[in-house]
Amino acid sequence: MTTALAPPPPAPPAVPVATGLGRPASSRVAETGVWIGIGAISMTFAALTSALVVRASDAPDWHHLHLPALLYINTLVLLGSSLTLETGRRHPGRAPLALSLTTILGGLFVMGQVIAWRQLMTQEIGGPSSAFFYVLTALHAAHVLGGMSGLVYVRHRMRAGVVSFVPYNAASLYWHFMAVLWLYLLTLLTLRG
Amino acid sequence: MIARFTSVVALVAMVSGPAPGHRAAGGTISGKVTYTGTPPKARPIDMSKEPSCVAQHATPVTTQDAVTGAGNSVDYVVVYISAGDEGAAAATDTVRYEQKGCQYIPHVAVMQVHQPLAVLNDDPTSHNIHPLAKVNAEWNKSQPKGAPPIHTAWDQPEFIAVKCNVHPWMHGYFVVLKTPHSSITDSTGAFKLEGLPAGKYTVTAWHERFGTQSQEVTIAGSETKTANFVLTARPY
Amino acid sequence: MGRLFAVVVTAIALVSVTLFALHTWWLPPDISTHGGRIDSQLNETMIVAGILFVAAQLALGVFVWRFGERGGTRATWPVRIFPGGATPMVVIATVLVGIEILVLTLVGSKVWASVYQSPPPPGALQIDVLAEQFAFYFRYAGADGKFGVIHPEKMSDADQNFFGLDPATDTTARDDIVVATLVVPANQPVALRLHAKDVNHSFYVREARIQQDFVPGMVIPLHFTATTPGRYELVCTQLCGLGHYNMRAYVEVKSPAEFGQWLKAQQPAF
Amino acid sequence: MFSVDHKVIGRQYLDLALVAVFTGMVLSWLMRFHLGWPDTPIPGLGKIAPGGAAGGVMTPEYYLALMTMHGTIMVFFVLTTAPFAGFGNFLLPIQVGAEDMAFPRINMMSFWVTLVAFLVLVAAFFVGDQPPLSGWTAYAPLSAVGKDAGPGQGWGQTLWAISIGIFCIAQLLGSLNFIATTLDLRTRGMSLARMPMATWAWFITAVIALVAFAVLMPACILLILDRVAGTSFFIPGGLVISDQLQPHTGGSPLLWQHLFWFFGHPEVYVAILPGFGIVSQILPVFARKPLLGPKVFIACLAAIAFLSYTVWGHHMFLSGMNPFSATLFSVPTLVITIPAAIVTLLWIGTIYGARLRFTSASLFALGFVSVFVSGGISGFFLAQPSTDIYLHGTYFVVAHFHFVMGVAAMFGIFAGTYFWFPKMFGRMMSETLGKWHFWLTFIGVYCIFMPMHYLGLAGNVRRYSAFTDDYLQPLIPLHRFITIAALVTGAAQLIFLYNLIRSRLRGPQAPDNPWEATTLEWSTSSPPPHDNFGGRRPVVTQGPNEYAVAGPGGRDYIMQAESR
Repeated sequence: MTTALAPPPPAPPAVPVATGLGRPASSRVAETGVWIGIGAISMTFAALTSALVVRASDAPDWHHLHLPALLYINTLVLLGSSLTLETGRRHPGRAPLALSLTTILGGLFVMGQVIAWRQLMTQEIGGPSSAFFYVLTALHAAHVLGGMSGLVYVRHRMRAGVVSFVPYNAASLYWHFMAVLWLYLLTLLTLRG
Repeated sequence: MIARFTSVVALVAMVSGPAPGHRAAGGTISGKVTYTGTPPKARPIDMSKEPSCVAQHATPVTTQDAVTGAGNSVDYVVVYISAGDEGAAAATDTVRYEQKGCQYIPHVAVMQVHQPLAVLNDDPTSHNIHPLAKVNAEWNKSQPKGAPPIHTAWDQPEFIAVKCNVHPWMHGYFVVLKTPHSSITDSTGAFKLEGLPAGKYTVTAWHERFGTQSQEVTIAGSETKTANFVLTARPY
Repeated sequence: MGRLFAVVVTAIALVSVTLFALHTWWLPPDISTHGGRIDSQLNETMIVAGILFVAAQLALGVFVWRFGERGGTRATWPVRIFPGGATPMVVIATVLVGIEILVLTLVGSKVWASVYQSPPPPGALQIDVLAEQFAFYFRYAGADGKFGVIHPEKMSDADQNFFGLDPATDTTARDDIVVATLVVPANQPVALRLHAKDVNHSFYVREARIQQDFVPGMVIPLHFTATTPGRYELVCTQLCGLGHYNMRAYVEVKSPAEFGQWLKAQQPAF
Repeated sequence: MFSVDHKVIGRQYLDLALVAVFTGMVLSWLMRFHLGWPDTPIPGLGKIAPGGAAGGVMTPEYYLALMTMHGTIMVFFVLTTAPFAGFGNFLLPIQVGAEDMAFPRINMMSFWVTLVAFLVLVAAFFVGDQPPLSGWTAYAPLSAVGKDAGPGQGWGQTLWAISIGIFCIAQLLGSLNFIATTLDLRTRGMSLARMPMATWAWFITAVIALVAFAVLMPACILLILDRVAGTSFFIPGGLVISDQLQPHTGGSPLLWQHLFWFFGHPEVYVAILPGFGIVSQILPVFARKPLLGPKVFIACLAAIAFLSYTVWGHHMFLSGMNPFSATLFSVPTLVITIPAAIVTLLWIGTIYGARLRFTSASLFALGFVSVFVSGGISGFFLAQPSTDIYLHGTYFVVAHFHFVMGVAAMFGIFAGTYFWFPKMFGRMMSETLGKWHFWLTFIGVYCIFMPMHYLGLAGNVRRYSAFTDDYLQPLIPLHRFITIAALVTGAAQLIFLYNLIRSRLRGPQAPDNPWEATTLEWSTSSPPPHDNFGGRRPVVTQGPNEYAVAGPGGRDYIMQAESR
């Protein structure tokens, strides 16, 4: 098995890493970046939430959505991935393993979401509530994928021998936010979807 | 205006039928289209939003989607050969479709597949031509006053409703046929299909509101056969 | 250069304000009962805004004239700070603009409320307005005083069934009167219901000081009372497609007697 | 080309804006010409657009397409990219004493993504049937239902939505950098209180942009889905368009308007606040005295930023939303004039007692104050629902927003260009040409936009490709006057373009600090080295406003990085 082709290390918005001219990567700027990103992402989902509330009110065509049960399993997977990432942060020796595990769990989560979409497609065709379901979950999944590429990047840097937990912490912050965001979306879709 | 109107109808009849010089050959199917039932009232068209068009009409204009005459005759019925003349040659003359006084002249234009069509704007105002094609490609284009004609053609046979969005009362039809043998009924409901070689034909009469009817007619040599159609009219 | 700037700014301010003040281009005379309040609100705003505008431009011009270097030689006079620093600026702006806002809001919201937040007077003449690309149609209830139900699937320009009526089953629809000119009686309240058939449109009659969007999926009420008989233009002000510029209808205000005659002379839609 | 250097990226943004602004200007020329002389063919246009302008006379839909493209290009690709992304990128890191942006690679991505968005928008001109014509506000359902709604509602409109969605991503990345850089990468001594006014403006603008574009992006996604996936977010049921009953149900057209204007109004401040900062930085330099009330200025910026999120409904007074909310939206709209008025008075007060030097930069800064006042005042009429009843949808609105966010922002861009060009390219611009440019432009814009107020008062409706209504006939001469003014003023911009190109190639060598200014960018060489300060990060000991003081060497100013 060849491992020569390492994934290219993009600088995703998810986990920004300072690479300024000769500036040590240990500045707190990565974390600041993630906090700003969290602000913007929150705003995006707030806008979609208000759109959902407006669209759902007085709409004769709004049917309550029966969420696929798989979503709850996906939720557990995502929460579990947050836990593995946190373990790595507390025990630096296990950090590389934690990163890999978290990435895999993140991948499982996204796969689970895709399967849930397919289940929903067979259950219900069209309908505004399912349209919102697809938009919200797809946008969330895209952000999770961005976070995964960030995790891969942090893992890659560790392999390159850079001993710094700043990007790790920034990545964890983002990843935990993804979990919180998902819990929020699940609640929203259960109550109003 | 009336003179111009009839000349255009004649022109369309000419280009869609065989050229006058070849009149001698073949048989003829002629007849009359009438209706039973109650046709809708012809309603006056209120063009007040476009004063330049109001000025072109001395008497109020009425709708043309169901024009009937004495003896229950029906105007603007397209009678054509829907089967039996496959492989007939296509016409190359240009069909003219004019916008004048915020009306389409003629109300129904018959043309063959790939036959050149020219849409003209004679009005001192801007129109948009919007053929609501389903089989062919739909288009929607403005034609400002004084703009050059729009030259186009249709690829598939279809009855295409034409509207002008700027003047919603403007409404007409492009009838795109495979056959060169077609005729539009006049104000007496009469039609005539000429120059038909010997053979068995399906003759179809189509009206935008009263529907479609067909009958079989066999032509043996240069004879004239009669085919009358009775369409059913509903008031609404 | 400073003097030139001062002269140009002053000239611009004075010419602009003069053309406003002379009413060279101005609103047409108002023909509605509510329009007078809108006009006086507009006039008040115009006066205050005009004063603020001229004051600001003149202050800019005067200061640039007075404190600018001349003839390419560097100015050497001692620099002075505005007396009192930024505080007077904050106070002036807050107090002047604040009072202005307070007055405009108090008076203006009353004007707005009188037009848009009050129900139409009882007995107002009910008229349906339908906006479509690119025309307006108007519907009166006809002899039975009842409007036929609107069925979007029946809407067709080809049959001139602009409102989507179903005369075959709906007898109240048969006598509805549908016309392309809005005819209203003078000095009688008119209550409109705005329907959009396709996209957003807007109802704007400048003489009647009235403007309101049509929104697809919504039926928007609007009411006014016209006072002066005459013929006015109703135009669309919301971008609706290629024919937007040509989307209009006429509004005819007739005396109540003439209006009655006109209504009687109208043919029912079916 | 794919540089991560913020200075290169800033210049790339400015170059893009230059291409965009001349494109947008040519579009406005065509529109203005058509409005003045609707039946006269425009030479060559028939060749460029045989479909839209056969024989050189444009169709109504082509006019609307030009209008849509003009608005979209100007608002997004000029007024956002030039004063904010362009100047901000070049100058913000230098002004805070950083070597680069916080995330240089993200910064680079933000520019290239912007370029992609621009190319997608330009593609809408050529791909498919017709360019989009729903205006820069793209109101649904016209923009959402697709081809049935008429020309320009096919691929062109979809590309428009995609382009704007991409643009949002780019600006989110850019804003993230601006905020993080300002917060974390300030050099030693550069406290928030010592930050230059322009830096403050870019920082606050970035905060506004971050929230605003984060809302527009999902709105664009929903619009695209309505167009291509058959969803009904913005399209209600029972619509009959061109005799076709639409297969949608239950959507809300007002939802698009709410989302769009929640972005749209803050976007106005994204366009104008950098101008505030640029002018507040330039005026003291040429007045040779400190800005009056810098802390008040910053507080006003913050107040405007906050209020900008509470006023979007004033675009929708007549949209059919609840009339009670009109009053609610009217109040913050009027209140926002207080900080704007304070800022204006601070500028005028700064000129009081000054030793004003007249350069192209200072003239444009002074002109900015004048046009901003002119544009701001007319807001009083539109902020009140009662007067908006008459003026909404007329040329009065066109005059208002062109003055306040178009012309004023452009004056800020011009002032910034004349001011920072020596720093950017190490060469001086021609002052003679610059002054000609100023006078023609200053008088020109008043000739164009002041008469539009009169048109609006006479009830002249906007977005009309020709004036066929009876009551508009007497106004056509005024339209012709505006058209001539627009052609002349536009031609004056060619002087600017010539000056830019000529000076870039062979302008005289620029000294490090030609204007005797204090901020950090003037402490380094012109143009600055790759890491901005040649390996030594400056230590800041002064505020940005140290003018009219006894400086070292008999100078009347102290630079931020020197000691008293």
